[in-house]
Amino acid sequence: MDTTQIITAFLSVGLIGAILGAVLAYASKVFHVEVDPKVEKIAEILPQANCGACGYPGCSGYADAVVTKGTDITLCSPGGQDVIDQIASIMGVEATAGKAMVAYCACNGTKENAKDRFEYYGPEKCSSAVFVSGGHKACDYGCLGFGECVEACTFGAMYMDEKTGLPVVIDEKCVGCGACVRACPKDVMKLMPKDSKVYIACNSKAKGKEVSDSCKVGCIGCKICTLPNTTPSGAVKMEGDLPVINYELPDDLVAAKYKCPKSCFIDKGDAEKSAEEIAKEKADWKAADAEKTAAAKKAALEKAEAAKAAKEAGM
Amino acid sequence: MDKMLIVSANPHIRSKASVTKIMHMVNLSLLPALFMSYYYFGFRAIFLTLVSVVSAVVTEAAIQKFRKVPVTVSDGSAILTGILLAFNVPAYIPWWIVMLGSFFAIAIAKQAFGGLGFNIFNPALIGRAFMLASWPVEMTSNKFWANPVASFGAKTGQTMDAISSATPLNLVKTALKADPTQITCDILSKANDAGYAGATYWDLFVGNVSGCIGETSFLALLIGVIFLMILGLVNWRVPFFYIGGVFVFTWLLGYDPVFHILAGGLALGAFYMATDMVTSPISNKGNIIFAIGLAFFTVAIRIWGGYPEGVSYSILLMNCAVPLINKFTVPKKFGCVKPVKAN
Amino acid sequence: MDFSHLVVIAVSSIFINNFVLGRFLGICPFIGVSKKIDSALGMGMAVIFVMTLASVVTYLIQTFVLVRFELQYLQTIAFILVIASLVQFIEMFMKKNMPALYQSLGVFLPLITTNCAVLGVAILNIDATWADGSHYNFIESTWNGFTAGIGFTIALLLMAGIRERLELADIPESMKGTPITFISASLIAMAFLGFSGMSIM
Amino acid sequence: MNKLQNFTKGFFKENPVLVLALGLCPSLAVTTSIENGLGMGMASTAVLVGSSTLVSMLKKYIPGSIRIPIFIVIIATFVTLIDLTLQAFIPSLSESLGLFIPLIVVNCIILGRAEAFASKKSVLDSIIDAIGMGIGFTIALVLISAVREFAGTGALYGYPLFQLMGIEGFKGSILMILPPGGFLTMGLILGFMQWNKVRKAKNTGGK
Amino acid sequence: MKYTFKGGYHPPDGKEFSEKKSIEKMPLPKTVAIHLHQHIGAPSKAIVAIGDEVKVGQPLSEAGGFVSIPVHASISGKVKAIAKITDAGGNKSDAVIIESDEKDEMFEGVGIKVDYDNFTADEIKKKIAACGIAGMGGARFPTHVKLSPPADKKIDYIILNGVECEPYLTADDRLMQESPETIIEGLKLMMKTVNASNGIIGIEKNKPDSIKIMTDKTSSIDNIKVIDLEVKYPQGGEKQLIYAAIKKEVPSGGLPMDVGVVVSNVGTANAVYEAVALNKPFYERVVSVTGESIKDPKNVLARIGTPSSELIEFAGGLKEDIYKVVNGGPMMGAAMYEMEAPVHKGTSGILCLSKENAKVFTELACISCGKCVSVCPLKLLPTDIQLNIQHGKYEESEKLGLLDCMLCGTCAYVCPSKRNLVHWFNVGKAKIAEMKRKA
Repeated sequence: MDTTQIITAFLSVGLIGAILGAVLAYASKVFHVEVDPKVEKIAEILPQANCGACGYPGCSGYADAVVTKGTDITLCSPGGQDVIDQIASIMGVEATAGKAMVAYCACNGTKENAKDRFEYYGPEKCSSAVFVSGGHKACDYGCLGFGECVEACTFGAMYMDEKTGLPVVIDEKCVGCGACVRACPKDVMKLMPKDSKVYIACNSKAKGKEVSDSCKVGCIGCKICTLPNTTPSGAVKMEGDLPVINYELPDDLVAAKYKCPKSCFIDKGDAEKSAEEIAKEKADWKAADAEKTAAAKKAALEKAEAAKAAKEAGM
Repeated sequence: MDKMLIVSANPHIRSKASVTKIMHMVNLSLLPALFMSYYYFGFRAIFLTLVSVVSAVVTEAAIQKFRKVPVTVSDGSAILTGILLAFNVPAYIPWWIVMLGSFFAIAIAKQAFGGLGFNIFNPALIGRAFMLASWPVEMTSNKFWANPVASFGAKTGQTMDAISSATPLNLVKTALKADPTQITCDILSKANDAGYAGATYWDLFVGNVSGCIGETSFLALLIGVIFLMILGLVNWRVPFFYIGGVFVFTWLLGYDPVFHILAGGLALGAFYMATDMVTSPISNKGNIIFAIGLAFFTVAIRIWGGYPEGVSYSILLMNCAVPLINKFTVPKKFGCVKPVKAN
Repeated sequence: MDFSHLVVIAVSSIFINNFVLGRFLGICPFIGVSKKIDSALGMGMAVIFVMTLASVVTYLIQTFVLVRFELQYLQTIAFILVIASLVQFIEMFMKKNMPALYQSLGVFLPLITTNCAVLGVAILNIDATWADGSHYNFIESTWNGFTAGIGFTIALLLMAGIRERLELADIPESMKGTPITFISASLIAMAFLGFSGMSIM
Repeated sequence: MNKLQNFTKGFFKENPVLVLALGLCPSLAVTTSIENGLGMGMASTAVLVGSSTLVSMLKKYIPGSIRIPIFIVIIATFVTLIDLTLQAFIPSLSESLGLFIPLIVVNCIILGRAEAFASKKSVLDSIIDAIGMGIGFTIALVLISAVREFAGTGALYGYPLFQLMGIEGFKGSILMILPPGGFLTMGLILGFMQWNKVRKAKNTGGK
Repeated sequence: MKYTFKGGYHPPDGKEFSEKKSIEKMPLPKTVAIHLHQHIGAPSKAIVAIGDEVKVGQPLSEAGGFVSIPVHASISGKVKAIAKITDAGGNKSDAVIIESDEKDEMFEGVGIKVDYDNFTADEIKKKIAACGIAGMGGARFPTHVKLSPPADKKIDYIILNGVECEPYLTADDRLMQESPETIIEGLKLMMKTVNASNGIIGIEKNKPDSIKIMTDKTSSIDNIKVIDLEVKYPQGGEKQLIYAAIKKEVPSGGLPMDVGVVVSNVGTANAVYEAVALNKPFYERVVSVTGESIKDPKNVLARIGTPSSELIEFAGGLKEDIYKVVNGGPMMGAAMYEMEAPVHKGTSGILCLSKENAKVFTELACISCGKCVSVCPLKLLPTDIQLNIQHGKYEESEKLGLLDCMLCGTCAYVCPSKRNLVHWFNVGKAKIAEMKRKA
């Protein structure tokens, strides 16, 4: 290979490059169009492979879609997690720092506990089932058990318990996004703080008689849980015929849990304990409570007697 | 009431039609053709059909078991795929090829897409295309093509070499390549000279020619499809426009249209494959476009293509286009007229 | 100028050796931009446009620069440079002067820079020979670029139609998304095998 | 991320073909036999390593606005080098890979790594990343071509296994080495990987 | 000339159970539950209190807006409660519960003949509204609203719907045979109200007796004609009936008045006559109690609010094989799980079906046979719409015309895959409505 050839090669490629470069540089000035700076920033971050894996026309197309149409930011597979994080920081869509929440199922109407009012036939989806006479469960507020919430969960944090026919939330995986809450046509799924343990597993706003007709474990609105000696902090309040826990107020709710005649208060801690342990705890608590009540009664009695005595004395 | 009532959305009564019934009726309507294949090609035809059906059914059941979805082999659709696939192979092809073809048809073309109703392509034809591309020698060479045995007595003791023959279309193709100016009628007589004795239109019509085991008898397939039409299970537009289209195109190009209609797999394709409900368009207009496309590609492949027969490929090609056809032939809604101005 | 050559080129590029289904060129956009019929159509049009233009430009570069200075070994570099710049230039030009066209067609342009079908057609134009050993002339090259683009568009549209329908199917969990797309592509390619060995001469 | 992870991530976790779905054209077109797949993988790896190194070295001097054309020129240069080398030393491979050697230029993997990694990280990291990704690409190609060669011809790397085992009469399916076979193999491999993923997710999830 | 529309299907009609049975009067029920919301539009507001004594025909509520009508006491007695009671659709809503005093005393003025010849259109409409007349074909749209088209819409035709294309039901058939005069008078009144020049009575050919009687009775009237329609479901759909009668398509999303037509049920015409001429509010209607699982199928004149179970008892009770009880016809009626659900203004039948006829099926995948497309009276693509809804693509389904769908159920009837098309359409319609509310 002689030098002239090298020089020709060098020159021609250089010349082509230079001409094209100059034209492009000029064109970028002449044909400049204003775009959202966010789009440009995201386009900068994207790998510029223009592979089309995201389904959009090239990296800038995807950047545009993210900014203007709010497309999912996780579609860039060549970029990987780095890119997703960076886009997230530009778009400011990171999970807002608040109190960590988890979802729970506010219904304990298992196949055993809750009655059906008819046999339902149709698409096996909750949102479909509510269209024929409001669902097959005798309770108008209970879980229908087709698991649309489980389908809605994108984090794999829920599954259907085949035995009970109710959804179960895996607390460690749940991020509290509320997708299941929105998916449930009966508003059975609700959110509670991650660090709290006790929740109310009933959603029925119906009157006591109706509830006990349709479900073994439905809240009958007896209001025991709201009494001051059950929850002195006042953390449980009645809203209509259903008690609601105010998680802001400190209370272990143990008394409510044991006093509820329908066992509507569910303690997540119990899941890890054996049946004997739970029974023992309950017995212990009952004994302690009985003692306490007895003492209180005694005190009240004494007080009454003292009052009586004082009264008598005053007479 | 002690008994719980049933509640579901309206309507509360349903017609007696069912997918299972439809499929079994179609299977039933294929019996004449199966009988003719037995008559012409001997027990081997029945054997291959059985291999194909069993393979299809077992594959479907196994995959559904694996997917943990209800096993629906009893709906007869796998049986239908098996029969149609077997009808598309020459009589002396090794049986394991048919088995693999049937497996491929069900596994890839049907179950991978979610099973009956979701397949884009006709499974039996995908099976055939798979076999044809994979083992072209076995599928097309003269060695495996059988002349019709034509009598019950002769069905045993035949050896492969003694009965091998090329299909009429194959002969025509070979002859055409040698001398492209010939038109088909002449070639047919030439083909007769080349050991394809005495094939008349009548032979082609009843199926007394060599070919794939189920495709040769136009008559038997016609009986079957008329049965289906009486039951209202087949849309007459597809076969009519398909065959009509082939007639027109071949006639325009200067070939023998009657020969092209009677020969090859056109009857099987037009009556059974192209009318497959799942893989054909929904609307009537769509079906007509579909059928004309089929005719065009069939004739194009037969005349210019590398394969002697274009029916199966043209159906697969038009299968690809069905979603597009459906998209652009949405029927006009009732009431989508210009609003009548009140005076 | 032989008219039958043009027919042969068209049939070959569209059906027999379809760029996507027969030659494996432009698979990335074929898989990426085939989710919706609308965007598939836009992409297809853009590809037709760029392929035709790239065929023209690369043919000129090849004849008047590379062959003249005996620099054929620089083909790859020169072609990709020219194509990349061309696409970028058109994109900018369209964005400014034809915003409507840009919205429907231009947005797909960046995706085409790295579409191997474009570079592929440019190289094929140079490499391809007729039976008598002669190469494609200018018009044949341009026509080949145009019809190859049409072939690409047809494949893309068929795929998009099928994928829109598959959206409504109960595809097995493990097949959903890319796997079933490839299998569909495989079956379409199988149907296109029907054209193999086709000769219209 | 340490250097070892950086090196091995491309093998399976972020395999460019099987996970990221990049560089599909060569993975389907040339994988008719293991020999071709291996050759293509190595050629691409060489280009990837060369261009990544150069890009990483020059990253400070490349103006941001015209970086893409410059990357392309760099890549194209290496591709031309490889092309000429193959033509000179392994003409048979060059022949069978044909058009797809120059088309390495537009392989999304190479440009993608140049832009996403090499233009930001140090030279050493870039080389490690490039080699890792290249090996991942080669693994994918060899895997696909092994499946296709075996199913298509009954042979592996040219050794006719069936005949060696004494099984006659069974022939491979030629379809597998035709274009549909390429798509099919890719679809089935991806499907298998997805199935595995779903299965794993189910096992770790649930209870 | 054949009077019919394109599409549709004729399911076995099962009318033989009750078509020969003349209308019988029900004995008075002990208690009735009268829902305040028995029509399309705003619910009515109760004007009685617990403990009030009410008489037959006494208004229990007042209209809650223009598109609203009052309800009236159907028996005399005492208001026992105003509570949420399960209605025929299975939902709980407010109802006035009246305990009978078994005297059946009329409210003052009710049932007394008035001379209505000189009534103006507005007076007639007011009367109709006050008497709580709603469409008796099942849709229950307040009749006075139908008869009040905007000033720019000229109404040329009143079409009376005597088609009764729903299988099993025979209430309209019997009514036409037993009181044709009142129906015709009612039609005349309606024509007068909207100043329509023509009246058409459409009857399906499978009711030859009704056709004969109505033809005879109208032979002397120039501008009223009776037409015999092909037997095909849903011939009684408003738009289909109009197309069959005058070959005009009601525009998509439009109303019959857009083509200058008002369609009304024959029962409604009868009720209009009774309201205007006899000052009789809507407190009773003809109900077919039929089906193969009822011992003695009947057509009965029942008071609104009577529990369905009493109607069933009156018709001899249920057979052992009872599987499904439907309020309305088998194609569009609502299945009930509780037989106490009261008769409402749209209850044209109480249908008791056996398992053999009302069998439920597992849904299979659509095989694109196109049956649903060919029978759809609105020429929609039921299968595509349904698949789009199932996969959450509600916008797509709307584009395909989901909102035009009238849920007639013909598609689901013929579907060989037994897909629950109508059920999905309900889901889709609700989702679209929800999306529109949010937007």
